[in-house]
Amino acid sequence: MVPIATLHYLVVAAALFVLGVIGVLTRRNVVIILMSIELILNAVNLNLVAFSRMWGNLHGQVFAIFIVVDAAAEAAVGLGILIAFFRNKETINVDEIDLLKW
Amino acid sequence: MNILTSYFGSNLPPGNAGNQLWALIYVFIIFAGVAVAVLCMNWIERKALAHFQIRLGPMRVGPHGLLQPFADALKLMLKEDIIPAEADATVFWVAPVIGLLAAFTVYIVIPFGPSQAVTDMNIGILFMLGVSSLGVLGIVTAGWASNSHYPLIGALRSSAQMVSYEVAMGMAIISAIMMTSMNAGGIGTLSMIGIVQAQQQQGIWFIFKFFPLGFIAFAIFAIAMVAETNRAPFDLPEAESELTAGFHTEYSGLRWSLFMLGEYAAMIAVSSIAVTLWLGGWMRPFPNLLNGPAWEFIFSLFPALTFGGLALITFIGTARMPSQSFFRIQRMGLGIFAVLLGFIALLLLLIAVVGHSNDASIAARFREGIDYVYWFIFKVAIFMYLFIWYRATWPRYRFDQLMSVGWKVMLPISLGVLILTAIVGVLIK
Amino acid sequence: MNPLLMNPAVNAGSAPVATPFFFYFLAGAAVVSGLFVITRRNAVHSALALIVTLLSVAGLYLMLYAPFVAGVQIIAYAGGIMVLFLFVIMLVDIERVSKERQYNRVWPVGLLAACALLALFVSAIVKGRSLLPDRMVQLPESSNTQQIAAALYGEAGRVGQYTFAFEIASLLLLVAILGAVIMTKKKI
Amino acid sequence: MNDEKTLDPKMIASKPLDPKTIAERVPGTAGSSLTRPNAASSNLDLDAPDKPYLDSNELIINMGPQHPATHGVLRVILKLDGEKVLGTECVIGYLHRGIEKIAENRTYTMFNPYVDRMDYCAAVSNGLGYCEAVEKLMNVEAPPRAQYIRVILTELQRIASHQLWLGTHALDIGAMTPLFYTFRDREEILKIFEKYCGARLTTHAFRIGGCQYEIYPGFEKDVKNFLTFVAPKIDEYETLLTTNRIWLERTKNVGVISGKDAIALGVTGPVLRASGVKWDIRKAVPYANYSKFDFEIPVGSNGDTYDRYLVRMAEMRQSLRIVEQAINGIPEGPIMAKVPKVIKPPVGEIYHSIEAPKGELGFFIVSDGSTQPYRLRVRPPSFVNLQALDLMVRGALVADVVAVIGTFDIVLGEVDR
Repeated sequence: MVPIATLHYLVVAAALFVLGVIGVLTRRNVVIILMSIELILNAVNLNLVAFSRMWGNLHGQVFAIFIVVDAAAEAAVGLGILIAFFRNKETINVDEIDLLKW
Repeated sequence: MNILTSYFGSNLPPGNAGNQLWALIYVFIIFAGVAVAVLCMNWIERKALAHFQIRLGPMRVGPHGLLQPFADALKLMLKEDIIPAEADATVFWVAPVIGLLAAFTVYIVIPFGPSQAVTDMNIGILFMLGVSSLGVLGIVTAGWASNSHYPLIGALRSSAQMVSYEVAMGMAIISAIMMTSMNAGGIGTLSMIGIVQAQQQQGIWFIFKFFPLGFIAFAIFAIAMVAETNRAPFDLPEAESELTAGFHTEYSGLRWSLFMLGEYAAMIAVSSIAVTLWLGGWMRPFPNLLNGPAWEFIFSLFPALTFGGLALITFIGTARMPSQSFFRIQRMGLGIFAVLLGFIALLLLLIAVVGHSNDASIAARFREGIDYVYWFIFKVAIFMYLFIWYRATWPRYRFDQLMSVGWKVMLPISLGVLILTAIVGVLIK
Repeated sequence: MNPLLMNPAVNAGSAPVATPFFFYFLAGAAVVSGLFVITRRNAVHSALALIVTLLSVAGLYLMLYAPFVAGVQIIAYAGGIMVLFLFVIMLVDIERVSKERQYNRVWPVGLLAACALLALFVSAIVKGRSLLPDRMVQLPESSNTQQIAAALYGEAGRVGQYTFAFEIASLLLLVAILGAVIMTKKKI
Repeated sequence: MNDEKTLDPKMIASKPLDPKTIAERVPGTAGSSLTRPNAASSNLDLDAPDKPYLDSNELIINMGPQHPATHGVLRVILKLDGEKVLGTECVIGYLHRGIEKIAENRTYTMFNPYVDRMDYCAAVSNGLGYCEAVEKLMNVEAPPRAQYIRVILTELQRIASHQLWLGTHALDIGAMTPLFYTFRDREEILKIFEKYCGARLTTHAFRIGGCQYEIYPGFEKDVKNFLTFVAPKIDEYETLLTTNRIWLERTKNVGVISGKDAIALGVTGPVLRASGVKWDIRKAVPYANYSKFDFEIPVGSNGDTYDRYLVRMAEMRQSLRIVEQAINGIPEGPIMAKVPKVIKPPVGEIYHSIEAPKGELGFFIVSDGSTQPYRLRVRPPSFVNLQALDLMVRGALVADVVAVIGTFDIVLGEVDR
């Protein structure tokens, strides 16, 4: 069996990234789109940690932690917008969000 | 054979020593142990609560209701497992499993002794916090999947409560972790075993460290952990008088018992965190003050004495059973139980004595291990009793009061303690 | 989670834990549940699938000797962000949404674009695989947390490399909290 | 407070009526000239279209009829904004047995046991109210000895009822333990009842015209023993709760009702007294020899749940005082007045009310001269007090609803009859 190396992690990360992109581009439900963004961020994190292992330093891991922080901020703001939007338009479908004001 | 005995020569938990067989054995021991502990806890809670409330509690199933937990378990297993028609069956099914898994997974890093743990993770306490915070997912999904108002409100209450008390809890934990860096090396640790060893090296339990800072942090944790496990007086999610049964209103049978199992397992887990962080983990009382072989020997008699005491109580109970022939089998059962306890006590006594006389023998290692595990469990048991005591004594908080206690009292205090600990630590260094 | 997986082999030189089996298991779980995330009708199911993905990825981090990142992943992602997601899903009316059309009108275009991206990744990986070493560097796992702390906060009196960025990140979180509160509250 | 004056004892009229006008006068409540404002009626708009969750955050949930905290089968429809109560609507009648209608088809004697089934937590008090009403209608008076026995048993019943209330109320608020303490001590009262008349719960202790049974030998000793037994127990309850921090937080300023509102809504009993209105029928319109006993009316000031708790605790102590005086001064003599075998009260109507543990328990009896009441109307304290629920819980939290329902001390058997 091939020893597991950076390449394998890159493949997994690529798969997750593409899944996330598909979710963002095709779904209507804003909640699921936000979740797909989390998938993308996770794929990136996985890459960063794998490269950190490859190079033998910790910069990748530190960046991964920053991305987690960013994901938390993004989720909070995104869901806040979602709630504000749902309160006014009673929908969470992204293709009905077609006005810049309400 | 080598792999079987290899563990005894190691000073590391099996997980760290790369000893996978023993790690697996430990997992099984701990799972079985926690399950048994939950059964015992069930019986003790009912009995102790009953005696708080001037009644007898279970008396019918087995002598003094000793078999009641087994009867309950059997009943719950045989009970019809209802899934409401409008419920989301998959999520409904998954929710208790999430809670149970989260509650049991944390036991991997709980150190019953310096080598009596499944593994010693570098991020031990972080892992525990993280995994136990997953329990909230089980509750939220259970409440949502039931598709009913009461469970939903219960779930929302519960998750809000757990999330808000986790903050204060985390702050208290951090102040304890900062204390671990007060040793010669100046490097702290997140490892559960490392935390206890830090207390050992510094010669003080963290509850007494920087008095009263350590004590305040401990108190905050002790309060937050009650809220975290949804026990009285913070049992609003399950507030029977308000929300019937909270998030598990719609659950019955085995699935309900999974929730109960998870709740009790979580109680033991958080008590273990408190013991590890502030009460010296596996260390016996006064390891520095009362040291020397004589004290060592005296303290190593405690396990035997405990079991001996239990055996004595059971014997007295046997003697006091009514003498009608109706009770003959119960009497015999209780007598056998007493003999069993006495036998365990004798065995422990033997190990203690032999281990004392010969430091190199395998009995000495056993004695050590038994001591560690005994003191750890003893301290956890105190917390478990406190949980029962709280429940018998206090009324329930209201939701807004709970939240204001969490955010306006506990959080500022824990932040203050954290900052003060840091300042004092730097100054002393 | 399998406890054996946590076997961190503190003593360098002991058997490697990054066994192929665990890798394939976790990777498979991550990708399959990732697929569930984007295909489920019901947002709660999606969220649960995402939790499985996140935990699998945390397992992969552990295999990469990044236990602290794994811990942060579990505590912040699975324990924090996902609870937030579930809360919001429960607040909005998903009953109705799950009965509606799930994909937007231009989904073929989106899929095509994603496929193009996939092709790009594949070509990049195929072309660049010779650049990647077969063996991975053994990171000191037991001091991982301390090293990350040193990078974030600095050590021995020196400011760390990422201290400033870390403070900025905390500011970002503060802004996000305020933003979320302001947007969600009906009247302040 | 001059609210006291608005309640004039003379309002409780007892003038015989012309039989012809009886039929016209039958429907409607008697005894009070208070105009009850309609504001208290619920304005829950249950038929309003369901708005999306987030805009309004309104959630309508059913509390009951199968709910552990509604003391039986009360159903409260709660309109919630998150945890905040926007309004309530009580749905009652799940325990309706048509007791008032049954009365019209039973003789006066036969109906006597039925009243025990109304407030089954205070059956003796119900019996006293009914018997005294019929006696008043017939213009007979129970002999003094019977009166004393009645007072003793009724006051014991008041203690028992308050103990039951305390236990369940504390349980609602989450304190499990007081329930068992109160039940332990209530048991002693029930034992006395059992020894006296053979029944513990639905005692049917009194008869029209007096008492059926002479007190059993050792009754006085039992009662005196009980008095010395229970006084420290009441202190025990108070140690458990009165200064308990959580108890204070849960009850202080919860379910506040002002004296004016309470009078306007017809609230009586401890709930009224906790709002600062000194109104106790035992003092205001003394019946059954109560004028001979020396006791005080405990009054609260804030009208919140904590005051109601204190008032009831004080009432238990006052009841002990009354029982002590009565048991020491119990006269010799007959226990039954001269009452015909077949009870045929003269034509007329009567309203007689007593201070039941829960409030003013009134019986309005219209007699057409036959052996059966033409119409019997009960003014149940729980039912009337329940009106104030909406006022008291509006703007409070769900947990407060439970506390407030508990503080009313309602018994659904009495609400629904």
